[in-house]
Amino acid sequence: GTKDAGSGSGASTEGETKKETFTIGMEAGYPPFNWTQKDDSNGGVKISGNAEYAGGYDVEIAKRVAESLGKELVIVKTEWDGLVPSLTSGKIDAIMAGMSPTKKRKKTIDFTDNYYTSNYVMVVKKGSKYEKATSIQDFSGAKITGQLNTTHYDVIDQITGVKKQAAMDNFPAMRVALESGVIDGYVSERPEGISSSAANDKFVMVEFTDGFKASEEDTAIAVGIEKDSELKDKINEILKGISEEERTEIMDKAIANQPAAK
Amino acid sequence: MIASKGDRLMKNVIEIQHLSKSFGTHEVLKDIDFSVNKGEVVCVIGSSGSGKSTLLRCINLLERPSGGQIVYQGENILDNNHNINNYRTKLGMVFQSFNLFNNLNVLTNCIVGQTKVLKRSKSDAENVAMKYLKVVGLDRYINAKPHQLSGGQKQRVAIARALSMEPDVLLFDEPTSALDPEMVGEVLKVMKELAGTGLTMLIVTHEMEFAREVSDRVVFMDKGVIVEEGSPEQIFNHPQNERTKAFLKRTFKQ
Amino acid sequence: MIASKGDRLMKNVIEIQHLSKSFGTHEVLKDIDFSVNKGEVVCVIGSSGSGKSTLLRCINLLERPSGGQIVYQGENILDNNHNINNYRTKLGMVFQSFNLFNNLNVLTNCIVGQTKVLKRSKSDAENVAMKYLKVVGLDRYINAKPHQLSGGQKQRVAIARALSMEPDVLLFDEPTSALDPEMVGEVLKVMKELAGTGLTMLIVTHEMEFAREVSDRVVFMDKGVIVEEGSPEQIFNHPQNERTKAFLKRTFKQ
Amino acid sequence: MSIDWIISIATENWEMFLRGAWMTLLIATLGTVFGAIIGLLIGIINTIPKPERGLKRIVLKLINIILGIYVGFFRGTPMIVQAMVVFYGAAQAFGVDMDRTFAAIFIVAINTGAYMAEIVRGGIISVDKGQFEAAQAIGMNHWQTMIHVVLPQVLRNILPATGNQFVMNIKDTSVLNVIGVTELYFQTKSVSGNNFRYFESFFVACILYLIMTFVVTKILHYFEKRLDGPQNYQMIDDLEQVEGKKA
Amino acid sequence: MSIDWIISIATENWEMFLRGAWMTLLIATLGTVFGAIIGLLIGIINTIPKPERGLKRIVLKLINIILGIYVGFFRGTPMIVQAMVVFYGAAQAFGVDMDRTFAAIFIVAINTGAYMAEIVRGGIISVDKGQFEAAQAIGMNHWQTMIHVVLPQVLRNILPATGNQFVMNIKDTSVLNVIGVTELYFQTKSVSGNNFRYFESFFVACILYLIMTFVVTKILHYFEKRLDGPQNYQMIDDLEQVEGKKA
Ligand SMILES: Nc1ncnc2c1ncn2[C@@H]1O[C@H](COP(=O)(O)OP(=O)(O)OP(=O)(O)O)[C@@H](O)[C@H]1O
Ligand SMILES: Nc1ncnc2c1ncn2[C@@H]1O[C@H](COP(=O)(O)OP(=O)(O)OP(=O)(O)O)[C@@H](O)[C@H]1O
Ligand SMILES: [Mg+2]
Ligand SMILES: [Mg+2]
Repeated sequence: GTKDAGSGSGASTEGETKKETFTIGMEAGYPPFNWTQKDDSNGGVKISGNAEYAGGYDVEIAKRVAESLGKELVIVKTEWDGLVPSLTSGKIDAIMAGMSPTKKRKKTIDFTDNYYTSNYVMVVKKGSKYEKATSIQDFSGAKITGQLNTTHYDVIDQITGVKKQAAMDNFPAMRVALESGVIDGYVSERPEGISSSAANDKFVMVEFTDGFKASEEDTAIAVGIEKDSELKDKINEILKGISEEERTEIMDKAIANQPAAK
Repeated sequence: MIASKGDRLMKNVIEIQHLSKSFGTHEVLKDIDFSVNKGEVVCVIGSSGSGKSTLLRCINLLERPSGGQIVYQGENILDNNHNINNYRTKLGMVFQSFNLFNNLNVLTNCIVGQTKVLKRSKSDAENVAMKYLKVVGLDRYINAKPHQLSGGQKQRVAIARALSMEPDVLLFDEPTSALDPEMVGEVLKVMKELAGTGLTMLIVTHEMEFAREVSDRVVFMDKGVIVEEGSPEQIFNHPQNERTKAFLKRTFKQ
Repeated sequence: MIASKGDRLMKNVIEIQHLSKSFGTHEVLKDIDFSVNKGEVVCVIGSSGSGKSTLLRCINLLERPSGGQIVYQGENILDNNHNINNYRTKLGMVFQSFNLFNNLNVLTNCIVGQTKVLKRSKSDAENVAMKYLKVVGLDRYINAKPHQLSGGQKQRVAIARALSMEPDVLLFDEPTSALDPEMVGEVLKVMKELAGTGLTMLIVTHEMEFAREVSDRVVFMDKGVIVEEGSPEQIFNHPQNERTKAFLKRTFKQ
Repeated sequence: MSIDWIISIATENWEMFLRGAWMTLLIATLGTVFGAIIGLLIGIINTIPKPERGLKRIVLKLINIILGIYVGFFRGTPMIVQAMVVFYGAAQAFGVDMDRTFAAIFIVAINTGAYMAEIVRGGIISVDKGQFEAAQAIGMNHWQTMIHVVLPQVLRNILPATGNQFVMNIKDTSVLNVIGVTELYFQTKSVSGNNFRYFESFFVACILYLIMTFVVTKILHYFEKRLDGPQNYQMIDDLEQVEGKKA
Repeated sequence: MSIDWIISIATENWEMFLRGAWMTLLIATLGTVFGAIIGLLIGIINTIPKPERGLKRIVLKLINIILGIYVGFFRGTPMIVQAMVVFYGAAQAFGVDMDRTFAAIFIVAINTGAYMAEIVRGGIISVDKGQFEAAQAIGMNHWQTMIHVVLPQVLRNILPATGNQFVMNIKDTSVLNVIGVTELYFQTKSVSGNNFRYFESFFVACILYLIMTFVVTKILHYFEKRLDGPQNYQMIDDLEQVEGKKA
């Protein structure tokens, strides 16, 4: 944290006449957490400096946070790798992009309490011998990968005898790899698994009875904020006000509303 | 030394009939009839733009003639099924701008055509090349690259390169006009020597003194036609045509 | 028409003292003393590599002399605080290879120096340019680009360009040696006319006939030194030095 | 890959694609133009003749070294890293809040400038030495020589290489999405992330890339032809007709 | 950004960085070499003189059109998309399971080939027409003319542009991580993903990139100088000494 005081987006320092802003960064390309859409249907929010709108679970939660903060929500669409630099350089106030509050990340930035907890699943090809797997050890000998710089990729090591493939940059690339048969499956989280298998009838999601061991911080999702930000307590307070049922409801709606579901 | 080469049955080395060439709508050569006899030295003179270079370039097919025939050993080599590259080895060409292969040294310049086109062995080719490099007086410069030579030396190498292919006829297109006055002499000297050995030569030149001295026949061209031809004595001392007279008047005094 | 220009106090337009020039260890000019008088036409002759071009290029500082002085209007222009560009406008240069500005048409070639360097108005510059283009007989070609002209025309434009700057002295470095024989005449004709108008000219040339005809003084150079100078009559008919004699013998017959 | 999908993706998302393409074209065009200007300036500065001694020589040497480092650095490192450093680094270190589009154009321009500097250097070398000498001989200084004589000729020579650079810029802007510029590549990723149809979405994008590069190439070829003038030289008879304009 | 971090990142991860740099260099080098060969071949084919009519003309025209499409397509679309299509497309359509490194080199080579084809075309144009004519005049066919006379000269001319391409390839391999090649950029991302020290990790990577591009540039400059031979022409006196070797 090398940032001087006066955090907040550039616009917020303008003056009192204008409503203060709460600027968040996301990829807007990771449904059902966040995606890009053409209009403001289903509660979409305009993307800053852009003619499109963002929708999804992250956006819904962000709207609630911004409202309670009494600020105007601004969404900046940025590549995954640009999110942390955006935050540390003060371009955005928070990351809400389906990001897990891992230990490594906590070295550089702070996280609020979780606003969603999911569990790991495996996405495989329909009709493959892995479709009926119940234990992660059923994937012994399989070619498996996960997204670069995520815990998805790290947990693969828990499968003994797995043929761990190079990590991949993003989900579209992994889906292409899976469909083409270059890999046998990729590690994902439940919401993405549901979306993928719903959108592409060649995919099925495998849920485990004997699953990956992971601490909560690796499967949960939290708001990333700058170190020692006064936002932390405020946002935590707001997140407390969103019940587990409400979260599930928002997620179900997001899954139903995502562009590919149409 | 070259006169002793193979036995040719034809008196005409090449015969050109009704040759014409147009660039777009511009007719540069008009119905040219012309032949070169064995052992003959023919000089072509004429003002700039009269088509001398184009005639030479048509003869070895660097330009495709628009009409007419080029008969070599009884065959029209403009027929489609003729092997052009084989025909070209029979004609050596010396260009105004030397056109030595920039990437090759003097010796290799004289060898590459022999080994790659005539399929001679490397050692045969080297012997032939050295022989002709001696003729032009450059056998000591075999390792030099073209850019290290003076203009006169370059042109002498170009002559040796052409001779190394042991062609039936040597074509020269203003071989001295890109040279400094002092270097003109050395190239003309080599050419005179060659003319004396009975080699067949067709020379486009602006050096009237030289033309008078070496040629068996002089051809005067103007605006794409052969206006007059004859012995040097006829052309230079007793020109018949008005255009020839005008041209000679212009070039012999400034 | 040019002779009527400004009043010069000095008899010597430029005076060169102890000029020397080396490229690396190669000494090309050795202790040259030399001057050009107002209205004089001086021809420099000598064999290839004797340093004629280098002398000319040193005079207008295209090459930086290694030693000696160049005195213009009483001042040594090799002093560091001298405005070289201003001095250069006093010397017009005509190159062997023309060096017309390829991107500009004939008229603009003659104007650009006037407007940008001499800061003349565009209309003044146009009038001056047209005047000298008429002198060289090319006032009808003002819209042509250099690549559309023949060599002789290019060189005449180059002369007009140099004249347009109305310099004190015109330097020529073998202005005809890149030209076809037919075009040599037209350029030499223009130069003869200029010599007749009282213009100061310093000409490096291989055209001995021309040198004999136009020059007030002939300078013979060899191996970086001025071997002999004098009237054309002295140099061509009664050369004193052995080297001069050898050179003249070589060039007057081939 | 199916045609139906391609058509439905194109019709449903055409606005996103076109806006992305527009942003790509904007950044690539301005970046190339400014980059070319930077390259030309460096070319002029690099060729200033150095006196044999004195302060001016030292200053010029120093400037050349700095420019050399600039060229080496920006040619030698990935643009994506440059983008991160410039955009986020400037904000972090100096609190500068750059406009994203401006930052993108800026980065493409300095990157292109580094490449163009080399291209211009080659172009200047290829101009006949006689052109410089003739300009000097009539008293032009370095700046005048460059502006009136050399650079117009260099511009013609480097047009093909500049075209290559332009085409590359159209494609390379894709790395700028790390600073949140939504150009064509990023938009396509969003579309494919939404519809889970990678190949079909990128097929549409490729068509747009091809159209852009094709059009740019054609425009530049047209300019080349125009600058070359008529290929066959005019006959003297024709040339004499120009006299009508003057005299 | 702090020096301590940079040092600790470099010392802790040097093996990852070096493996990445090695992979980058391997792909860029082989890709450039094969790309240059492709470019030269296309250059030869493109300049085969077309007869005025007949089947050969049609065949040549057709080949040229196909090559034109190849060049246009690969110059006109992002390499990242090409990589996806080639690697995953081949697996999906034909069940081919390509080696990742092989695929990467293959993609860089065909991409570079498309650029090099244009560069070679320019290089061939810049060879003096007299060289072709002299070769033809001694009876060489197109292939012989190209191999023995023209291409050796083209190679010298296009060396600078090829160097540019090489340097670009070193950087552009970064997009190949979509097919799982672990080159330098990908390794750096992994490192920075672990420690979340983005700037410091990339600083280390930039040093490696700069070293690689610097070394490549220097090597190519050395080759250029060697091919040029001595800059000052040799005096006749010196030249005569060569006689010792022969005669
Ligand atoms: N490639 C070409 N395209 C169009 N016209 C051409 C071409 N080559 C030559 N010409 C024209 O053909 C005519 C004859 O040219 P050629 O070079 O044969 O003349 P030349 O007699 O050799 O003249 P010179 O003594 O100047 O070499 C000229 O008018 C020239 O303009
Ligand atoms: N840039 C240079 N580097 C090295 N040597 C040079 C250079 N320019 C000229 N020389 C040498 O200087 C000597 C004189 O050259 P210069 O061009 O002045 O001769 P010249 O009398 O003009 O000859 P020519 O009649 O061939 O033009 C030559 O030996 C040449 O090798
Ligand atoms: Mg000719
Ligand atoms: Mg000279």
